[in-house]
Amino acid sequence: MSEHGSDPTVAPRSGDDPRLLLPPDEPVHLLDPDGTEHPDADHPLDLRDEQLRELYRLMVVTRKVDREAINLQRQGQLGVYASCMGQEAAQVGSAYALEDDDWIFPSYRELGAALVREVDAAGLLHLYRGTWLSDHDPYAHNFGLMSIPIGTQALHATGFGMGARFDDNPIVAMTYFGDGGTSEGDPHEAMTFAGVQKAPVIFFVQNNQYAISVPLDKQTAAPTLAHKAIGYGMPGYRVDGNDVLATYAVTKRAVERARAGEGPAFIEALTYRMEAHTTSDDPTRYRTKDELDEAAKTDPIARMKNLLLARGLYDDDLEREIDEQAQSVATYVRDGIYDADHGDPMELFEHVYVDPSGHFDEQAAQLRAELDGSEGGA
Amino acid sequence: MSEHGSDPTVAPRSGDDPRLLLPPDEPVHLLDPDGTEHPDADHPLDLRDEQLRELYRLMVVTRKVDREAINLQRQGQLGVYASCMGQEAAQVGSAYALEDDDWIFPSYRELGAALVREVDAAGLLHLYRGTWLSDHDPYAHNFGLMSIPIGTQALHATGFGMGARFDDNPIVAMTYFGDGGTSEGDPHEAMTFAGVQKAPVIFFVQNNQYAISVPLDKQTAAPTLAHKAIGYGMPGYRVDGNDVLATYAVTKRAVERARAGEGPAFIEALTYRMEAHTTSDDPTRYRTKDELDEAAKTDPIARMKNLLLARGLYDDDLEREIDEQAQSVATYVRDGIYDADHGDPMELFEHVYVDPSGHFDEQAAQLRAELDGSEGGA
Amino acid sequence: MAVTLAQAINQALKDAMEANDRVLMFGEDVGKLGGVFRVTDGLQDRFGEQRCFDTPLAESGIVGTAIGLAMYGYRPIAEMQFDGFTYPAFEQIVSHLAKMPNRSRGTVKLPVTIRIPYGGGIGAVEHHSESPESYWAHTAGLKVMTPGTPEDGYAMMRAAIDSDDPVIFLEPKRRYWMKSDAQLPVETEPTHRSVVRREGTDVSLFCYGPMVRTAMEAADAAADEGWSLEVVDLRSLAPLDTQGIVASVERTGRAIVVHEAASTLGMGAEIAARIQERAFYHLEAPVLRATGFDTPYPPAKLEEYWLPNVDRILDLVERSLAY
Amino acid sequence: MAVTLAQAINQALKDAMEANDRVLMFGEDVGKLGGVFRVTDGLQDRFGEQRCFDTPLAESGIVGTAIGLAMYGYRPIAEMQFDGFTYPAFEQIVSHLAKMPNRSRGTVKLPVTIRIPYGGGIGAVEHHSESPESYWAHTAGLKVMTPGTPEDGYAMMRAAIDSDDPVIFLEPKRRYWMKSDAQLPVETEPTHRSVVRREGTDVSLFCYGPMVRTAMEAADAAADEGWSLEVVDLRSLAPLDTQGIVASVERTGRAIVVHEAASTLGMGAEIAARIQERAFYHLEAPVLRATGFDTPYPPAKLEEYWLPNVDRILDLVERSLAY
Ligand SMILES: Cc1ncc(C[n+]2csc(CCOP(=O)(O)OP(=O)(O)O)c2C)c(N)n1
Ligand SMILES: Cc1ncc(C[n+]2csc(CCOP(=O)(O)OP(=O)(O)O)c2C)c(N)n1
Ligand SMILES: [Mg+2]
Ligand SMILES: [Mg+2]
Repeated sequence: MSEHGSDPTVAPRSGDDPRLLLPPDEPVHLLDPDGTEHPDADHPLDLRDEQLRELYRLMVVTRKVDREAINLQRQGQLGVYASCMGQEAAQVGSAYALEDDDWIFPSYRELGAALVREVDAAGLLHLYRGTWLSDHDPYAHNFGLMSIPIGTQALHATGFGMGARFDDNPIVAMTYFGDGGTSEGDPHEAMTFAGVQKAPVIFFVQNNQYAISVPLDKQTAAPTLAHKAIGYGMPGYRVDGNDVLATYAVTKRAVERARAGEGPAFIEALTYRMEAHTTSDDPTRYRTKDELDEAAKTDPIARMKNLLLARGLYDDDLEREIDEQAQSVATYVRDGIYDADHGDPMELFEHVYVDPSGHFDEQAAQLRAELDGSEGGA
Repeated sequence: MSEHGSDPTVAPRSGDDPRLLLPPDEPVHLLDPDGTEHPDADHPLDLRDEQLRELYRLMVVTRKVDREAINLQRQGQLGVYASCMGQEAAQVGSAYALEDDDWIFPSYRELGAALVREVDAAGLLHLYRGTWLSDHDPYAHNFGLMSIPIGTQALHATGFGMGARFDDNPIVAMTYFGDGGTSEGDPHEAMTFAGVQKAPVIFFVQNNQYAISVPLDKQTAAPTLAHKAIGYGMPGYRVDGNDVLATYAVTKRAVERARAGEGPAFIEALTYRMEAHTTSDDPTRYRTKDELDEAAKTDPIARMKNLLLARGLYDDDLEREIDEQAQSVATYVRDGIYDADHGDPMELFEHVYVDPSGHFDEQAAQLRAELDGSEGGA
Repeated sequence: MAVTLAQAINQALKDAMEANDRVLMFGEDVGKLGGVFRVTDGLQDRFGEQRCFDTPLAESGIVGTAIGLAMYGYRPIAEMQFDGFTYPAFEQIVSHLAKMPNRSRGTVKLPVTIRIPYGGGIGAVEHHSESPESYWAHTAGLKVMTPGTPEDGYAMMRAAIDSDDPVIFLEPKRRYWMKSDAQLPVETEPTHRSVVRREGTDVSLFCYGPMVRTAMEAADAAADEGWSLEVVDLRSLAPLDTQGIVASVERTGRAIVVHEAASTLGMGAEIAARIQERAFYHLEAPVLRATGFDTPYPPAKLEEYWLPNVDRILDLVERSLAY
Repeated sequence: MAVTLAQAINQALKDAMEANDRVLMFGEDVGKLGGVFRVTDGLQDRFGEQRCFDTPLAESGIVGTAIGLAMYGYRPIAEMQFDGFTYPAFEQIVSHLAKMPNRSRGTVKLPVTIRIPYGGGIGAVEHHSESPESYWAHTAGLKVMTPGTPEDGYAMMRAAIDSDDPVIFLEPKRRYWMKSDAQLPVETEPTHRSVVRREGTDVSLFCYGPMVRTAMEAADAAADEGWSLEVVDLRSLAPLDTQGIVASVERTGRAIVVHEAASTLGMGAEIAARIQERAFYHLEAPVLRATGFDTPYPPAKLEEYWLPNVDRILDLVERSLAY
């Protein structure tokens, strides 16, 4: 090779070996299904005993509420519901790694992350009930609106993270999307912007192996999803998504890095969607019972319980306490949803504009008249 | 690490080391500015003497026609023009690596590639004249319409390549886009589809360092553009784009690989846009004369001439012959464009639908009447 | 044997793929799953993974590769999973699918059919109930069709696939389960013609897609009031059958347009504009519009208040007759 | 001292950024280059790279990050380089920018301004001359404004930035060099009100953006024929000033809408529909439309035949008066 000097056709490389941005050969894994721990010097655990119990508790409550939501749908109380069963460790571990001031920009499946942030779960489910299009205040818990158009929320997280950086505000924005979501243009653009702006954004992908019926190998030919990160100049991490210790530890590291001004990161959490895509879906058309049985062996909750048992942190009292709490949240949700009021149709005109400038006067009058008419008729 | 068995959360890796998809540390470079050759066992040159002369000739003609187009614009004959000056080696070398049956899906800057395919250059420039929105038959030379919306053509190439694969038709589709284009969602989606479908598509990026005024480091934080390829499971190549031997050799290898059914590839050719973005642009606002002078030293044409001289393939006869040919193509273009007819306004209604089903009867009658009226008035 | 709209479209896809091996069907979940509405059910089994396949989750990619496949020589049918998820493909549809044939001076033909289940009334979450037809009908270069009956579901889908022009094929999802005892294959009117589904003398109701049935119900209810409504199913939204529309208004002197899409710049705007331009002296009352409101599509529990229904139509009939 | 429309907008951006340090300006080439039309000239120098910056080449990214920045608390102004390049951002605009405030039940406000140079008449290549206003005006949740004078360029831009609602701000690029001797800063009518630019008695001309000047020229030319035209500059396309429109028609009894966008489902359709709905008995002639044709925007050498001009308007005036 000749010496190119300042030849612009041979762009300079940054000092660090870019290969450092590639994911490790094996996903980070700190906990076996039987509860055996695998300490990892790169991912030291800073969790106290109560926190380990807390992670477990959050996963159990998540599953309980998730199950309740499925029941509510079966009883006609929700129009549809997208279960996160099997993905509790991915969501709880990652969300738990954030500080309260940090923000989350979720998709439609992040019940677990929402519960970590103490978002009102009944409010959240109103989206699926159709009471309103969302029903929680994102600013109360720094938890964005659930986003249905795939991958679009990644850009909102990126803009938010840019804003924080502009303000020297040491917060981090984390966005969740799925394996399928990595194919859309928006996450691509989001990672491009975040990379250039060194924005404190964590792109957390729950690779649950399917986008509705489409398996990962029809979604991408990438060696792993985490191999996408290098194309944006950010590190790509890979983690056993059913291992709550690992998802916590890997996220924590990425979050601290981002908070320190070192820019965004991409995390691929390998997990499995144990339920149908949504309650409207029929997964028997595209996956086998064997596959499901196999996946069930890696259950994130059982695994964490084994750890607690092994560490002597689990006993009947804890079990009872957690069960009661899970039941009470589930009941709260059930009460909040069951036969909940449909709301006032006139609200349709209320939030479209801050300043409607009279825009809706006629249409609102029309609806008012229709409502009066049908009341009159009734 | 524990043994995971068939744990779905630890997806199997393909046999080959994915790092093989990363670009080499240095771009492939076979020819110094002074004409010194650097043979490379991975990129053996299969070019005969006439072919070396041909590559040179094509670059010279390209530059001449390009210059003519700029003149035509200055004389008010073209509305605008996007010069490819400085990028001749990237375009000519890559297009020359294709077979006649292969297809090209260009952006708006690919005069050099068009001339390799013997597309009528005057026809091509009618786009910039505004005579019609394009004016060459893509099927006559397997050269798609120039595409102005950035990156969109990458999907057309991908669909085309998929079609060829479905048909077991051993052709390859190559698409050109720019460094800026890599930020758009469409090339991302195109590479995703091409990877999954193992479609015979070459994504050829001319990294000319700028997207209008925006330099590469504001476009992406990727170590290099070629590092994006691994995220789609395709190899990312990097080549000195001002070295026509290297762009030829690298493209040739990627094309043969694709033709053999091994799937798509991404090529980043490092080059420099010597002219303004278009004739409407004022590059003095965003780049220095020094930078330009520096870039001029890597001129692709001078370099190839030095090679021909060194190999004893260049003499006055050749120079004269090539100059004459370049002049004759330029004159042809000039004659084809200068004061060319504006065409018949009624054509506006002709190609919108194959079967307009009477849709335009009224509006066509209106325009006809307006035309008659203004003729009458004149 | 009764056939639903979804089955009729499914049969049309099958028959078209049988008739011409250049016809491809692809999109998200159209393969093994057979589509979220099962409209592509059985196609992958019958025609293999190459002719009916699942794509990555990327709508611009779906439409963009459809264009490339069409340039290559295929006749692609691409499914957008729901109305609200066509927007990522907007640039490919508007800047290329609609314009490339014209741009190429006719050398490039794009016989692409984009299937879009559309409209509300199924209690779905946000983005799953939109009526984006104005976006397409305003865009020169596209044909926009929407069947209101199972018969048209079959015949218009065959015509769309056979068309050398790009077609946006809007499937009224809340009518997928609407039944008919049509014998397939069936032929119907040319796709660019509207059809009078019920003759009447007092007011013309112009409708399409999901609202055809609603308009028919309104006409039934109106008959009880002694009003005779003519129901015109537009079928093609681009081009619009101006002649058929005007002819009906010339008969009745009054017109109401019914659609789910928001009122402002909905099809009703264009139809009203055309009617008053061409039948000014025939109009005894202004053309009125029974439509969705100018607000985002509402949550499921409120959609019944937002969507036009028999009552909203009859209110307008009364208003029209009062002129 | 004369000020052009481009300078007036530039000054509005400067003053707004001066007045409120939460205002950001970003897009492709808006920094060092000052935008391809120099509308953002000097902003980066004055306010630094953080408040006026170049983005990667990705329009969905630009709008999507603008939404995130607004959620964070900024007031972003995002530039789309040309009309025809807004389409990649369609999903972010239609599914989020327009709908998120409503979706959030009012808790999320999105004070985002999307600046779009639009329209034809500058001899540009394809995609650089489009008039996409119908797409936005049909989409509930967006405000759509377009200035027809340098004064409004300044005052409406300030209002757009101050608005807590998302605004699509359409800049008539062929009028960027139009001059006025306005003293900036200047205040004009509230943005949602139309303005009568010239009073008249025979026919109302409704216009906006680039066509305001054309309509004024048509009114001049009509005066020579003895026709008195009233020119109404709509200024806001969403919401539309229905009251102002109807009031003018009540005065003149005749109306013509002028715009560059294609006729079908252009603003003319909605305006015609509203006028005949609300001023049925005042109309002495149908509302007519002087617009672009229902074809893709033409090549530069043919655009003069496609675009509405004084002659096309006068033809329609004559037709209207013949009723
Ligand atoms: C833009 C867009 N296209 C299509 C859909 C329909 N859709 C809803 S969920 C889904 C699959 C998503 O898969 P993935 O990203 O892996 O997330 P997961 O559901 O597995 O959590 C699809 C196609 C959508 N919501 N948005
Ligand atoms: C979708 C879209 N957005 C914006 C533009 C305006 N534009 C034309 S060329 C250009 C820069 C392109 O840069 P690059 O991809 O590097 O290609 P180059 O011009 O350097 O060849 C821009 C922003 C466009 N044509 N299309
Ligand atoms: Mg998934
Ligand atoms: Mg470039």
